[in-house]
Amino acid sequence: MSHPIYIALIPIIPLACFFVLGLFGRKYFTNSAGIIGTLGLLSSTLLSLVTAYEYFFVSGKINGVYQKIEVVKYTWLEFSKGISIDMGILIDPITVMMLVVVSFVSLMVHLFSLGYMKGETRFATYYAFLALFTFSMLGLVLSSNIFQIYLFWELVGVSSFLLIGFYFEKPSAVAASKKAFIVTRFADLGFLIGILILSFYSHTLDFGVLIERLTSTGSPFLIAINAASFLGVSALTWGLLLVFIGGAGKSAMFPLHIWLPDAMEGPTPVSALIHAATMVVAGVFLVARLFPVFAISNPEALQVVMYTGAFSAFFAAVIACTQTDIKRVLAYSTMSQIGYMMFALGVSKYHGEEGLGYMGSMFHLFTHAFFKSLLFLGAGAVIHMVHSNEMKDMGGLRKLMPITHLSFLIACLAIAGIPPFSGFFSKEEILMASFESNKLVYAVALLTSGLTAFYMFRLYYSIFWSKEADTHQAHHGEGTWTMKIPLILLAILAVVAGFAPISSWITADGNPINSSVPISFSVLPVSLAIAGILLATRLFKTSNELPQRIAIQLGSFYTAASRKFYIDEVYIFVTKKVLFNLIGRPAAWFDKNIVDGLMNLLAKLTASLSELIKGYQSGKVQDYALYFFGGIAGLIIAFIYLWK
Amino acid sequence: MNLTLFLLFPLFTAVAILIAQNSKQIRTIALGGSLLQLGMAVKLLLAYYKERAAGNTSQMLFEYIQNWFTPLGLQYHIGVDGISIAMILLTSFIVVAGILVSWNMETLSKEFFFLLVLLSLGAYGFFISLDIFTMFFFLEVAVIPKFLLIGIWGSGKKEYSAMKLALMLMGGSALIMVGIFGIYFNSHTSTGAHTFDILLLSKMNIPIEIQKLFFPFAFLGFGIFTAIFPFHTWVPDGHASAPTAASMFLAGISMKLGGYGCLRVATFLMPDAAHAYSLVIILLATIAIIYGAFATMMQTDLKYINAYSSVSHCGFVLLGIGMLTHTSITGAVMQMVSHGLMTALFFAAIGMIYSRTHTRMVAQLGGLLKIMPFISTVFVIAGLSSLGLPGFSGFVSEMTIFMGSWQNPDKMYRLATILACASIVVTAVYILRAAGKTIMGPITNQSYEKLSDASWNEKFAAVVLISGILIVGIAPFWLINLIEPGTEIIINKLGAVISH
Amino acid sequence: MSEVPLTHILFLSTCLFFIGIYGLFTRRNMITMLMSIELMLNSVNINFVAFNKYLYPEKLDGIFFTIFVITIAAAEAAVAIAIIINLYRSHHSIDVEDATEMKY
Amino acid sequence: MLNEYLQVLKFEWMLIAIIFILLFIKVGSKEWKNETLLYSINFLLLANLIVGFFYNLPGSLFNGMFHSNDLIFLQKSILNLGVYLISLIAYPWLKEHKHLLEFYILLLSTLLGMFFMISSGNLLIFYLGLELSTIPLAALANFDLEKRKSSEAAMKMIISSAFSSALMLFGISLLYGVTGSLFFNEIALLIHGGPMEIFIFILILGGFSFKMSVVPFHLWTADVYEGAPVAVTAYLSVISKSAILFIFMTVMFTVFRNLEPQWYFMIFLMSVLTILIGNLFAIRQDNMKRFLAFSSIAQVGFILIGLSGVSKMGMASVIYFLLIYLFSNIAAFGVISIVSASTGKENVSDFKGFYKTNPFLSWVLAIALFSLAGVPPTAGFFGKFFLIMAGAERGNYVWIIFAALNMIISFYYYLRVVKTMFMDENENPIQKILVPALPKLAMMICLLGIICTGFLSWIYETIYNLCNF
Repeated sequence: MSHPIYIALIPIIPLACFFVLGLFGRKYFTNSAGIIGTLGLLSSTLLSLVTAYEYFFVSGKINGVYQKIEVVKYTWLEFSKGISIDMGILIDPITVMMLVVVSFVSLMVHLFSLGYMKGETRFATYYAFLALFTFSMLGLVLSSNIFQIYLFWELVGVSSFLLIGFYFEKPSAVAASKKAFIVTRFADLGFLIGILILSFYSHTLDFGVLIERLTSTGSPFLIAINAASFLGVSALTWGLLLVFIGGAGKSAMFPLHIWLPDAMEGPTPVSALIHAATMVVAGVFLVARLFPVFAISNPEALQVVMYTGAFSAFFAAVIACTQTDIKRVLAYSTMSQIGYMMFALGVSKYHGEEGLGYMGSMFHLFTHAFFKSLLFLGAGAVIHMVHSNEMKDMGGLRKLMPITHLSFLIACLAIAGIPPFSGFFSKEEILMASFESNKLVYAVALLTSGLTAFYMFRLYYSIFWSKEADTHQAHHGEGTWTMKIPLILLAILAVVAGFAPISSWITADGNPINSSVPISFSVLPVSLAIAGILLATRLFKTSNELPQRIAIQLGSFYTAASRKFYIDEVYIFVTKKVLFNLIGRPAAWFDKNIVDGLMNLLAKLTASLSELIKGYQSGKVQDYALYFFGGIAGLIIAFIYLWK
Repeated sequence: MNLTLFLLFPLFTAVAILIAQNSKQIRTIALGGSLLQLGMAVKLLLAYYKERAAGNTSQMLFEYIQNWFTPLGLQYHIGVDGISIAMILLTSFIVVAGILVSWNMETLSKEFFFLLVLLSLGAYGFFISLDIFTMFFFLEVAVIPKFLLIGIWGSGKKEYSAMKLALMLMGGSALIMVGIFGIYFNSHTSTGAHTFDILLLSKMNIPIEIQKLFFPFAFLGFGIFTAIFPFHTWVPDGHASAPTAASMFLAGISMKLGGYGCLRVATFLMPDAAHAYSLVIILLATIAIIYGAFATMMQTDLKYINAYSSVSHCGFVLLGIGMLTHTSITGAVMQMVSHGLMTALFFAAIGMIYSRTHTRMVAQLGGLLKIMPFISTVFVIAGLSSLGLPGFSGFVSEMTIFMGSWQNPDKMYRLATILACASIVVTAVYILRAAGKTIMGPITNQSYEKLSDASWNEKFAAVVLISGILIVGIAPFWLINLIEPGTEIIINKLGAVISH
Repeated sequence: MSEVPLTHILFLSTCLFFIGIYGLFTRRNMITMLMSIELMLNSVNINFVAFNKYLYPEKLDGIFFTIFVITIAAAEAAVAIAIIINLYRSHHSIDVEDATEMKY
Repeated sequence: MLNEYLQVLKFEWMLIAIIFILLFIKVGSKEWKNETLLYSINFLLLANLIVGFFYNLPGSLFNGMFHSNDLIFLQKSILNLGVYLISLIAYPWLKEHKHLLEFYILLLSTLLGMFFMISSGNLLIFYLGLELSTIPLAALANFDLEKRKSSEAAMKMIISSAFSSALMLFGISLLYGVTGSLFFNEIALLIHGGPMEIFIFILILGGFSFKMSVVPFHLWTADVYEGAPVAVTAYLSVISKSAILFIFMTVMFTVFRNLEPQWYFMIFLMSVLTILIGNLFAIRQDNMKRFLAFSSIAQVGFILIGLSGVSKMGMASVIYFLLIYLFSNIAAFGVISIVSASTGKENVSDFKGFYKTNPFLSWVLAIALFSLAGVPPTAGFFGKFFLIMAGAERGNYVWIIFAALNMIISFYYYLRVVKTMFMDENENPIQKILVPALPKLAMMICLLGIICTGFLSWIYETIYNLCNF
């Protein structure tokens, strides 16, 4: 069952678009750039759909188990025997799912941007960047080699940098892009060292071989890597944790999440693509990719993943309740939802039914991609109309933009986990899995889902209800059809995606599992969600001063939450004060004064020495004769005393 | 093919420049000559592949030996292996670009281009020689042109910088001299005479205590050329004061002379001492990497930023050499190539900006991307490549070095590797800081708005260098296949460090 | 009458030599300095003659050398005095301390 | 028999002939124009130089007092070449000078003295040659009669050289007393390193060191170089120094062969001192000639290194270096003499912006200085490299490292002058100077020498093969 090469085209088409638009866009395709990009992406979306069909229904399954299939493999850079970066394509359930998600959402964003970014001076450049990002993200999910994934990892990072900083004249945008890049870069450092460790012991960089060598019981590599330890922790744990740090950085897990809210400086469609659906789940994808190693050989590391995810989920939800910038609210909700996926992986095991968490996580990743990007696009439409991100500038927009309103509502219901919307199903699986393995996490998850419902509807009401819309906004309409179509499509998906038989497709070990959740179980979370919704309705449906009063009641906690618990301040302190003032400045000073000063000092010493002895050349011929005589005497003395 | 042409062409070019009439002729001749050399270099590469394909497995190809100062056993002995070919290619790329960016040099253009060509002559000679004496000769040939280029056409406190650079480099070569005398007088050929011939020397074993005595001189001497801590201070001042082309040559070519020498002379001929001192080398290299990176963070002058980052990047070269594993040494050579290209590109971009805005202060620049998109893009590309972005050369070489370094299982070496890896974050910080302030952000100075974008020659130069960077970055395998046989011999001589 | 031993003569010549050196170091007058140099040369001559007579009487090397030394000393004195006269023209003094323009 | 006297003494005869021709012209009633005189004299010198290469008969005369062999012929030819070049660069200065003939007569007689000194096999001849090469030089130093500095320089020179030769003579007399012979080869056999002999040796070494201006016997050098006319300075720094070094090598390697360990030690001390002091003083000088004086002192220190490796290689490298040194130094002095003859300016600071007005002269001076500093591709690099190489053969690396580090200092002051010419701004630089034909010729020859001597290895090889060590 050889897979045809068209899979390779899926990333290559966007790359081609990037080069075309990037090199000639500004001159030749100033207006047609959008169309070109969209068409290009349309084709790769179709290709990926075909791939999915091929894989899931035709060729992927061998005697009931979905296989890892390596389509292409091409040695790109050989470090030493066996250790080489290969450019390869690895097809397995999660890859295929990611292919579909990435290409589809990206297509939607392309489409939406046609209207949203209309009239931008750097329209073509924008599409070039989008194409670049799509290429790198697709390459990332297709990677068959851990170093290859790192490579695309970096590319994704830089294209996100470029897109966040797209409005490069806005200092805040520049700062945000820098922050995003540097924080993720810092996390990538962990990833890199993790790769170094894993590759050193497993003598390979290829995913298949790596996983095989580090999971099969009694393989010499596994023994070696477990034997080696540093600070009492085995090398394997170190490796996996460091890799996870990389993932946490991209997926904005606490405490590496600070870049995500600021990243909203970028154009809203970009946020929808990168910071909701695709790049931010790369971390989850990475952990899922290495899941066998985590689950089989090193559950300790998996514990860390679980707790990090759970905490981030809750933490972000709390902050989200207090934010007033709608995109920031969405950003924190994204963080919280990714937290869900993470701890779902954390609670999961490898084999059979125990792999429910894994499956749930992937399921949630799938559904979340749709409704979250829908939310962002909706927010984009709103911002496009109101020209502001602040809730206070909004309200009562439901009449002005019915489609947006409806789709937004659907998305909110989905994320809140109300049946029969997609979010409900995936969330149920996750809750189920955590309930079975870890009650604490389960409790946190429940609480978080309640909070989620609350803040999402807080958002919903304060955009579309609360006060009456001021009429002066009426004149510009809801936006072009190119902006509406994606909303509608995504809304449909947000409804139906939940019925996709993910459980029979994407599981940890490839065997389909039965994932039916008893109604009795789902009562509690759903009712919590409804409670959250009702609370939000009470507070925000019509504008009243209750929220303020509650805020005052909560007092310092509320302010702390609204200030994002001062994490940013901590980072600012560390970078500005510690890095710059305590290391950078002294280093520069040391170099300027000590090291360089030493060199100059030598020169000065020589000069002053020559000043010192100039007196011997006194100009008196008698002194010369004297020194002459002294020289002879000196030679005699030196000879007597020094010569052995 | 005849390698002596690599000396004759620059020589003829120089003479032609001397007899040329007006500056137009001069620069045309210079460009023609440099392009010819570029062609030669490519031809050499192809010829090399042909030879290897034909199964010629000798260590050096296209050898030519001619006795010179027979009583002293000096020879004019030339030949190339993959490493030197890589270096020659690098040189020819940068020479072309350097001549292009200084196309509009009007003041004393004759002398300027003459010195540039002389400098390239020195570099070529250095890379093709297989006799330490001629190597040393060409190494020093390259010094005086630098001095004059900086001192006459430079900016800022140019005399000081030129003098400092010349003196420190001369100090380096003084140390080298002591070191190579040590090698020479402890070498005994079959006839009992002494020799400077690298190939002969590599066959005989110099007693280890002698090696331990003279390795520091040789390595430190060459190290000064490649900005080893704490003898790197000539780099910032020199690069900052130099005219654009000279900065490109300095950072792109002449800092590589040092690394090449460290590898070819010090490490290759005194392997035992290399083992004995490798920890010291690692220490110095790591300091240079980290501390150079942090020092860069605080710089306010674009050229200083790039100069300090060069210190940091050349630290990688020394790190790779000091790690003594096959991969790391290969990585070191790749890093030389890639750093040469990207730092030259960076200096070119800075020069273009400076020639328009007449300032290099980060604080005074801003929003250039709106005014001069091409130059800004070049700047960003240089920056991204120097912070090791995949697709550019920096990523490949640095990753190779990291991989190779990690193969050295000793704890200290691991620590050094991690610190070195950590520097890529700091690199990101200062690169983005520089780019964010100058390229992005609001336009600081209204007078900039009517500035022009790059002219054809500048575009040409940038394209040459960028293409080099991309070739290495996208298709590294050809480079690695080119280098590996050379490094293999070195590593065999070194004896295997524990690695798999 | 017993012969004067060589050592006496050597002693004399050495004294003469060092007196010459002393004079050269102490006297400021150039002519006097020349004279003290003559003293030194004379001590050398005494040496030569004495060695020749006492140790190697069979050859006359020492004597010859002495003659040459005397002539050369004369030449030297001639040139030196010429120079000093010329110096006097410009400096109006033959005090060696006054001719110290060039120093350091 | 007779033609032996002719051929073995050929160089001397040639000089004597020229001197007599000049004397006749002098006493003759006819008035000659300076130009014609100069051209004809330079032609004579050129002839002298060329003839020097032919019909050379090795042999020894006056039962060994005077001997000569191919190496000595080569050395004499080198000196001839130097004198020719110097007389070429002296042209602009002598053109106006009224005592032109005396200048040449004195100059050539000193050269004659040197010839005798070089090929002397006997202390008497050696002494005579030495004095003959010294006393007229003092007169030459005073040749700018009206200049205060000139006469002061001459005074210093004559007094201190008289003093030094007196000391040396004292040593020679004692040596005679100890060994009873004046012949080098006889003395060599009779010396075994007793304390008296060491004392004698030190006295003689002092005399030599004075001539070579080795620290601490160097103090006259700077003043005399500064005061004397440029041509004379060049002559002092190149010709007389080379001559004395030639004979010094012979004496060291033959007469005091048995004291070799002792004198190696002393040479080591003195060379270290010489390099250091020479460099330290040279840093501070502003007067060009004075600066070159100190730099030449430092050079001698390096020469001693080469000499100390008592070997064929060492001997060859010293002679080779002296040849290169001759070219470089004369080129430098040539530029200085032209400038001082036409503007009277001799200070480094006067040369600011010199390149703007006089590119050719600046390049000549720069290349000469590079060669002195030992920077490739100039020949100076090879010269210095081989010197240090010869020294390094002994394995005394303290000395080598010291020398190597001192080279940095010397680079500083050489480059300083280059910097002044090429980089410093100056509102009223030295005007454009028209270089006459003869000096230009001299400079061309020097440049040719500076560039080629290094690359043409056969030059070194011939010297090496001639060295009868």
